[in-house]
Amino acid sequence: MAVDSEPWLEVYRWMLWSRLFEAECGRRNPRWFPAEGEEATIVGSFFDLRLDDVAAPHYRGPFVVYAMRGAEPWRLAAQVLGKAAGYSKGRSVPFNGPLGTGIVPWVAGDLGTTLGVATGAGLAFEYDGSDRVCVVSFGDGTANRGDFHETINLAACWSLPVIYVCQHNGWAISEPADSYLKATVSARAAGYGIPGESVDGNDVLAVRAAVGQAVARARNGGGPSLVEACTYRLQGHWAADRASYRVAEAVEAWRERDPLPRLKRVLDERGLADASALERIESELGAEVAEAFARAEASPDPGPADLGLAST
Amino acid sequence: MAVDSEPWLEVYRWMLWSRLFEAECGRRNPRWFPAEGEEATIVGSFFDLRLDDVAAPHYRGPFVVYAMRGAEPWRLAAQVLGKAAGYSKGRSVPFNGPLGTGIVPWVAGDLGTTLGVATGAGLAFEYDGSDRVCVVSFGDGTANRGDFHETINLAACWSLPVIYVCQHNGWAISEPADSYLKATVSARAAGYGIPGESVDGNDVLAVRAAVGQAVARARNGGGPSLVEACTYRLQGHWAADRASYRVAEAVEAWRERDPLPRLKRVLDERGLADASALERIESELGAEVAEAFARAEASPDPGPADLGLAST
Amino acid sequence: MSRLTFAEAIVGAIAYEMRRDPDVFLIGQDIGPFGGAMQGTRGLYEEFGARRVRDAPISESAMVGAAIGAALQGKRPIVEVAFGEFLPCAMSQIVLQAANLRYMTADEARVPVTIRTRVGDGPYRGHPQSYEAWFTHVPGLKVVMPASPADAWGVMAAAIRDDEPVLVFEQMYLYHAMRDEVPDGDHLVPIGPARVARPGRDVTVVATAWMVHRAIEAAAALAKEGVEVEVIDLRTLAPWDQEMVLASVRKTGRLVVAHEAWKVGGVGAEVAATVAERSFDALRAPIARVGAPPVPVPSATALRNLTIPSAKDIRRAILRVVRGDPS
Amino acid sequence: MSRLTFAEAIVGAIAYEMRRDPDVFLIGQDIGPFGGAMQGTRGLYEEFGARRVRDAPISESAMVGAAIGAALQGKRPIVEVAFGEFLPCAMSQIVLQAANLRYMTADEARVPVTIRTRVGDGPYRGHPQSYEAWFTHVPGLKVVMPASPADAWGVMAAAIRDDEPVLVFEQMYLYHAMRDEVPDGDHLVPIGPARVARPGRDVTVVATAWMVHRAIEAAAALAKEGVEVEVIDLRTLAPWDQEMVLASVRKTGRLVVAHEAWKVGGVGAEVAATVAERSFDALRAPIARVGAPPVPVPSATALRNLTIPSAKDIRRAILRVVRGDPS
Ligand SMILES: Cc1ncc(C[n+]2csc(CCOP(=O)(O)OP(=O)(O)O)c2C)c(N)n1
Ligand SMILES: Cc1ncc(C[n+]2csc(CCOP(=O)(O)OP(=O)(O)O)c2C)c(N)n1
Ligand SMILES: [Mg+2]
Ligand SMILES: [Mg+2]
Repeated sequence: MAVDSEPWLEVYRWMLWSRLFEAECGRRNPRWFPAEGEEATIVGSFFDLRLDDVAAPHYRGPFVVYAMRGAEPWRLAAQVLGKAAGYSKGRSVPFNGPLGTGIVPWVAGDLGTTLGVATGAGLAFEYDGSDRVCVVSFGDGTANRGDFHETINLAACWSLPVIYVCQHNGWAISEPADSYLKATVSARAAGYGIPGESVDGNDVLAVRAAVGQAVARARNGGGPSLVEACTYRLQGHWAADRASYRVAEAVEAWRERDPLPRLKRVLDERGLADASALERIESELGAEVAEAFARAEASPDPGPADLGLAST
Repeated sequence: MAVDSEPWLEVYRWMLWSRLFEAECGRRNPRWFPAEGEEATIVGSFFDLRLDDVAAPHYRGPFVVYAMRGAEPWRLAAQVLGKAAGYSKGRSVPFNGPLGTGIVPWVAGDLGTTLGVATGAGLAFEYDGSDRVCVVSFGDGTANRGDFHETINLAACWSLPVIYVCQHNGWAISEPADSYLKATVSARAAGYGIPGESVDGNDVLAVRAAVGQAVARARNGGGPSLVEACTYRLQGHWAADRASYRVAEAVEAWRERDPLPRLKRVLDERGLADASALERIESELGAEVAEAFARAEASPDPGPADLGLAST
Repeated sequence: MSRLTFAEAIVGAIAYEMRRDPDVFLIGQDIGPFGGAMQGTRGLYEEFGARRVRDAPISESAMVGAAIGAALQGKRPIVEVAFGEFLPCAMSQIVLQAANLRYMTADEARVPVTIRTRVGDGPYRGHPQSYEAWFTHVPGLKVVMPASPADAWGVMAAAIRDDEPVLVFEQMYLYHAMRDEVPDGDHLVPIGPARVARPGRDVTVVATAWMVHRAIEAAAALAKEGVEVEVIDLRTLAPWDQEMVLASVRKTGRLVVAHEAWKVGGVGAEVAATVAERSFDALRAPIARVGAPPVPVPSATALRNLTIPSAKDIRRAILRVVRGDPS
Repeated sequence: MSRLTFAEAIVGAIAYEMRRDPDVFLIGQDIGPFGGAMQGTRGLYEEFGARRVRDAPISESAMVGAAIGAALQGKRPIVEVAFGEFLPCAMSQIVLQAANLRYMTADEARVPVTIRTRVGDGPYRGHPQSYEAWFTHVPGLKVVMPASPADAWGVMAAAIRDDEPVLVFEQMYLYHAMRDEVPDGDHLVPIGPARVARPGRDVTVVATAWMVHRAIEAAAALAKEGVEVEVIDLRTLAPWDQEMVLASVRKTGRLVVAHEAWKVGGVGAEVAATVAERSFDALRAPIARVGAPPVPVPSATALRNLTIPSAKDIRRAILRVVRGDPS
């Protein structure tokens, strides 16, 4: 695609938003699951979706997707802090988002089941003969759950407009990917008779291109696709995890490939933003994040009324 | 392999045994699931196993596998008739077999779960460092259950000596395979990094060769393989199913490829058996089957003692 | 009014609702040209075609998950899990997605999905396991189990129109066993209220599905012996009609609960425990529960028949609580 | 004797049994170098290595299925489903394979598999759902749920040596909450018998896991007010110790049941129903059940704490049945 006509600055802005917001989440909640290093995959997979499409982001790093679709940062922060202002009033896991932004919400912690629910969004679109699509992302570990197999096969048989994006970050908690995957995840596409592709998940250009192509195909009735975006989990499984089960060298090698500096270089080469502009963005976002958490911090805890005993 | 040194007459004998025994099962029990036409796949997949290996045949046509491994025909017949002499005393589904013959028993009717149990046999063998293997067969419809994916991936990751044979008969009850499979089943092997092969499931030579190769690989620590044997369900889903949902022509075309006459031709070409010898075998087996059912018929129904309320 | 079998009533309700609402469609295996297990979808494919009667691969978890996802988008899918034995294959989708979605979105999400399945003994004989008790333990799910053709139509229609996930357990013995008057047109049986299947003053028998009929059989015989049995057909297992049951027990002072599923940990335990909690003072005798013995459901007819609660078993339980007969 | 936490006792029992029997091995996720969720396998990988402490892909159904298959070949695998919330993913393997294998082979097959999982609220806070009641409904499964480090060791060891499939529910609040004397060496707590955690004459409280401790807390306070509470720690939920509970109720005439799981359809229903069936004449007051309210377990601490039965809730229930206080 013609890169310069593309909103690269906006893409950069969201990737940085995720980096800064996630950092604060981890600081405030030791059980947060940090997405540092995976921003190109996350933002690149969902940036180009229409608001009437459905987004089903993986549990690691979904906040930027909700935010891109209109979620209020301070209410997301409230979820991280277990406050009543969270979109589920403190009921759901903190990485849930507002249903109104056209997402598949996180209402449980068992990995893989959201693949089925996301596939159902595609089913509804196909049923209505609309050109809406659903993009669902999931981890390289989650790719081994039975639901991966059943749902992608169902989508293939019914030619549903669903794009399955594997956010391959090399780890499932303490287990390295080569222990639970003996081939690429994209190699599984052939078994369902659908297109499969692996891309550099730290190259947001590549991710947008691959997912964009799959989305276009789905919109035109071409059915589902499987995209494997190879990135890396720079932090531990959760904020407090020191990840002593892996060698620092590997992590450092991946830090070299940090998607943010990489995009910065592109912006620079193309003269889309100079250093001072980028600094301005960074300080703006820093302030936004700080304000979101301050406001959330000051908001009340959920109480008996939020328990919703009446509603059931 | 050098065909003439091979026990083709014995293979033929078992295929014919299956044909005749299954026919009687269907005659006596309208809910029996007939395997007519699939004998080359069934016998070819399990004929060469050692008795200390584990055999986990698909629910359609497993009796010949149990019989090859020492089950008494009349007790299998007793299962079809719901008699106490059945190996489970009438407790289990009729297509179960005797545990003592080194099988994975059928203790429930949900398809796919036996793949997990069979994989566990391979796990035990790998754990013991033995050269024993497990061959498990399953249907082309069953290949879409999550357990297919989870168990083959687990076997691949742990390099377990398990051979997964898809008994692809083109149907899942009334649904044609092209409605639930958009690629060959063997194409799924690449996604697990294991060998996958499709063979003519009505050519018992081809099935024995493909499975034999996979077994040899597994014995030598080479891990699991996926073999897709393409055959055809000549009868309805169960004996009483008139299969009005499919066109007769397709069935007739497949009758042309009936594995029994095909093997007969081979025997003839190679001069391994003349017409009269084959006739003798057929009448012997006919008598054996009749006797088995007569004895089963005369045996008692299960009673309160067989309920086993004490044992739980 | 038309005289329908249980199966015809189920299919009739689905067809009626599909005509009424274009967002209603069916997902399952062999529900198309085949007409469904035990003719449970007979004629639907011919009337509504492949778009609205969708044959799926053997993948219960994907079927249920996709139905839930479509429901979130405003559709009203009915997903058919051919037999209750396969519900475990879709367990996560049912108890962690369907049950949680509304609550975990602060009541924003609606999941108007109907999960129908066949359970129990009957002419089919396969896959008899009946796990309905599990789902009554899970907040966010509604569970219905009709005993008559009229109720089968009514609760199926109500389930399809309900904005919450509803599991419909279709007992297979009932499928073709009887014909019954079913109101024509818009026929709804609300989810929740139980039904007095036979009034009586001496003892309350709370039963489900097939056991309602066996309880009535036992009651008819006992009436000749001067024992007036009140039979309550629970119909909805979650949320169940505590008030009707408690009122009946306050009147009779005696309770028997009967279902085809295993007695231990079954729905009868919840009914008995609730009565012992909330109507204890009205109880004039021990509660008696009737259910299957603690063994997996056997396959051979001769053996299975020994495990299914009979009218005689119910009669014995009634006489135990009415006359103090020994167990 | 050594003073161990609940988690240390679980790991100690597994290590002891692995030393004792080379056929015992462990399958799970992150049970290797990571040491398991909440350090639940700490040190096992270092001592026994990758062959006997096997990190598996995220595929609970395959893990449990493979463990069952290995058990059929004479192994004694322990499969760790990290949290109870993931049991639904392996539901078919547990209820249709593990539970059925022995019965459906006319008692020929043995399935010495232990399925351990973590449930309930606690320091971890994730995946709190507790589904133990489902499995008590299924014939062919044994279910244990220890409340103390000593019992945790003992029932885990007994489960590993048992020839039937056993599910071990490890309540997470207890994991690091207390230290307790655990006998050294061969320590077994038989599966089946319950335990009188505190003797009393006025009312019987049957509790499980965490709630045993809250019941004891309530009992200690009530003792000062002259109410002597007998607290029974059920320990085994299937097959549970009916005789001990019935004997206690015959003595006290009053019953309260308490568990962390949802009250509706929970294990307490079976206990209450059985007492109302078999010890009715001894009951001098209504039965009271204490359990979680009918909502999915919420995540935020402030909210979740409102759903977990407290010592005060148990106290209120006790006074309801002892003094007839209003609910
Ligand atoms: C069904 C299920 N099994 C296990 C877990 C426990 N668990 C939580 S996160 C995680 C690792 C997931 O790995 P992956 O899918 O690669 O996502 P990542 O954490 O790497 O982003 C596991 C095993 C779970 N949540 N659900
Ligand atoms: C989990 C599960 N879903 C559905 C069924 C119902 N069912 C029984 S046989 C069958 C068809 C199986 O097709 P296939 O695996 O190809 O085996 P075949 O009957 O062709 O030999 C189905 C869907 C089942 N037994 N288990
Ligand atoms: Mg990962
Ligand atoms: Mg088939």
